Amino acid sequence: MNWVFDPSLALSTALLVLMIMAALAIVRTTNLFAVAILSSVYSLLCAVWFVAMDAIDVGFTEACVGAGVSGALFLAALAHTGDRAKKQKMSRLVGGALAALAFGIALVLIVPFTPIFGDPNSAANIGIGMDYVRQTPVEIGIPNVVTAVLASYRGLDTFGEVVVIFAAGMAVVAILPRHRRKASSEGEQ
Amino acid sequence: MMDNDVRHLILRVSVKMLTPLIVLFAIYVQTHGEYGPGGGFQAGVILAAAVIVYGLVFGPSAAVRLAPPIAAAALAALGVTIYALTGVVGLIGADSFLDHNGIASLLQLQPSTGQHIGIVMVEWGVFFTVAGSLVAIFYAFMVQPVGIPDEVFEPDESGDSAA
Amino acid sequence: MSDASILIGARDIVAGILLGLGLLLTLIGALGVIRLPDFYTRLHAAGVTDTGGALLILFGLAVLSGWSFASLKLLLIAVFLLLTTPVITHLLAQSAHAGGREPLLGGARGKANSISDDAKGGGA
Amino acid sequence: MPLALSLGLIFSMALVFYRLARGPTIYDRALAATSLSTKTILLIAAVSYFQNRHQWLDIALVYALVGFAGVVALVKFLQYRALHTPLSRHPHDPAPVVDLGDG
Repeated sequence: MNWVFDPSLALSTALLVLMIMAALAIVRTTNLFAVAILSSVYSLLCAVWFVAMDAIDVGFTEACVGAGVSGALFLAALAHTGDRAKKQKMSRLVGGALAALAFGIALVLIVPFTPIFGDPNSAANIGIGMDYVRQTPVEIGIPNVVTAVLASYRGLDTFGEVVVIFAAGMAVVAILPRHRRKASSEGEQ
Repeated sequence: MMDNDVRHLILRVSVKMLTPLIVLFAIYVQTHGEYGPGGGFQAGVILAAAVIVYGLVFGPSAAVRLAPPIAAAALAALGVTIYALTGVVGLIGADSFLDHNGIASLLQLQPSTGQHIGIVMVEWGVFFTVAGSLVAIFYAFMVQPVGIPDEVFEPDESGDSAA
Repeated sequence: MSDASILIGARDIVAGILLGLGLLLTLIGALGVIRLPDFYTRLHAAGVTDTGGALLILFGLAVLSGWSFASLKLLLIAVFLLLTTPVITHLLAQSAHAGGREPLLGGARGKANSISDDAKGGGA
Repeated sequence: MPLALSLGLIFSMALVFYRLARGPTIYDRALAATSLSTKTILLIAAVSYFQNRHQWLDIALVYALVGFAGVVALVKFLQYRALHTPLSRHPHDPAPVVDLGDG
């Protein structure tokens, strides 16, 4: 019975509980504006949780995307659809619920085999990850190891991601209709 | 019906003050990526957010003047090109795509300096691509939905806007 | 030496007062957001306490940090919050008013404001 | 003091979250989301001070700067049901003609 109060554990737990409640609220709400707001709050809590776990670059990315862009893009998408979700029949929800339940049980079963947070003997901390941490000051000479890994050691992966972003942007531009408003006789840009 | 300019005066003034600050913060995140959190992706998203806020408040025509759609698409393509050319330099100098030591060996520099140059180039490539793509996506979504007549959306403005 | 320790003690006291006041304001505002009867009163509670409480907490943390990069960033955050939070409050109030929501007047609980946006199109 | 501040902020976040989940109107939710975002900024600032990581403040700075883009979009949409209408005429903007044509 040597249980001690761990502040960072309490912080993580509170944030995770709030995230679960946000997810449940998203499921229960049919007003899609409210869903857009709730999902931006979900992203906010997610970013804070990343920060609390010291994954600061991930949290920063989540913060930028969640705060600046995704809310506006959700609403822009709502302008093209409607603002209200259709009420689903119960029978159609059963399949999804069963699949989610099975997946959740599988995840819970995996938990005993995952390393605990900050375990020095986990695969991430004894393999090539520590090599990156050790070699970055020598070979590259910049303080942020994450940037070194992303832009140099794993540069090809990042190149793939950049190409995917580019392709996605161009695909959206190509697919969405380019509708001219008004008569374009006077409106030359 | 109150005039839109008067009604949103507070928003207009504050957005005018905030937009340059957001752009400045994007540049800070971009140039600070080696030392702290951040880098090309985050800076690109923040820059796109500046254009989005500007476009939301002042309308697409003002935003288009600030960042033309064709320029956004070209910027995205330019970013991918910068990234790929950085890789090609590594291919020439060190026989391996995206090996930044090739930059050092081509330019007769310390290997760590070459790595630093390569990382900065890569980050700028990511920055251009992300900013350009997101702005292009935003413009694509911002166009009025097809099939809904103008009058539904148009706030009634007294028609003095011919010039 | 004793001067420095006195200064540090004073710093802790000032920061503690600022943080305590800020936390109190934030909690009161959160309580107001839950308990007050209609949107405009909730907006009043949240808008005022968010700006004031946030500034107090940020100033308290800046006092604790002393002269450093961190306190510069904290002051920048305070400036930006001071720029954006009142604007958002104004926008929401103006938008709710333009959207036809009447403020609740008098003592009775009005019906007009408690209509849920979810309920209009069939069930939440 | 650090613990009390963080826990108090988390507690007020939870209180505001109730309003966010319950509504009843969309404006209440937007208000609660804004309030939650402000409290999150404070939480990040507090935790970053007490963990002695001033880099974390960059994240709070992002939320303070660009966090209101979503609210502007929401308010605009609620008023005009579309995003392309300018909320305010730009000073250099003579006519409300939009051409995003050959982008």
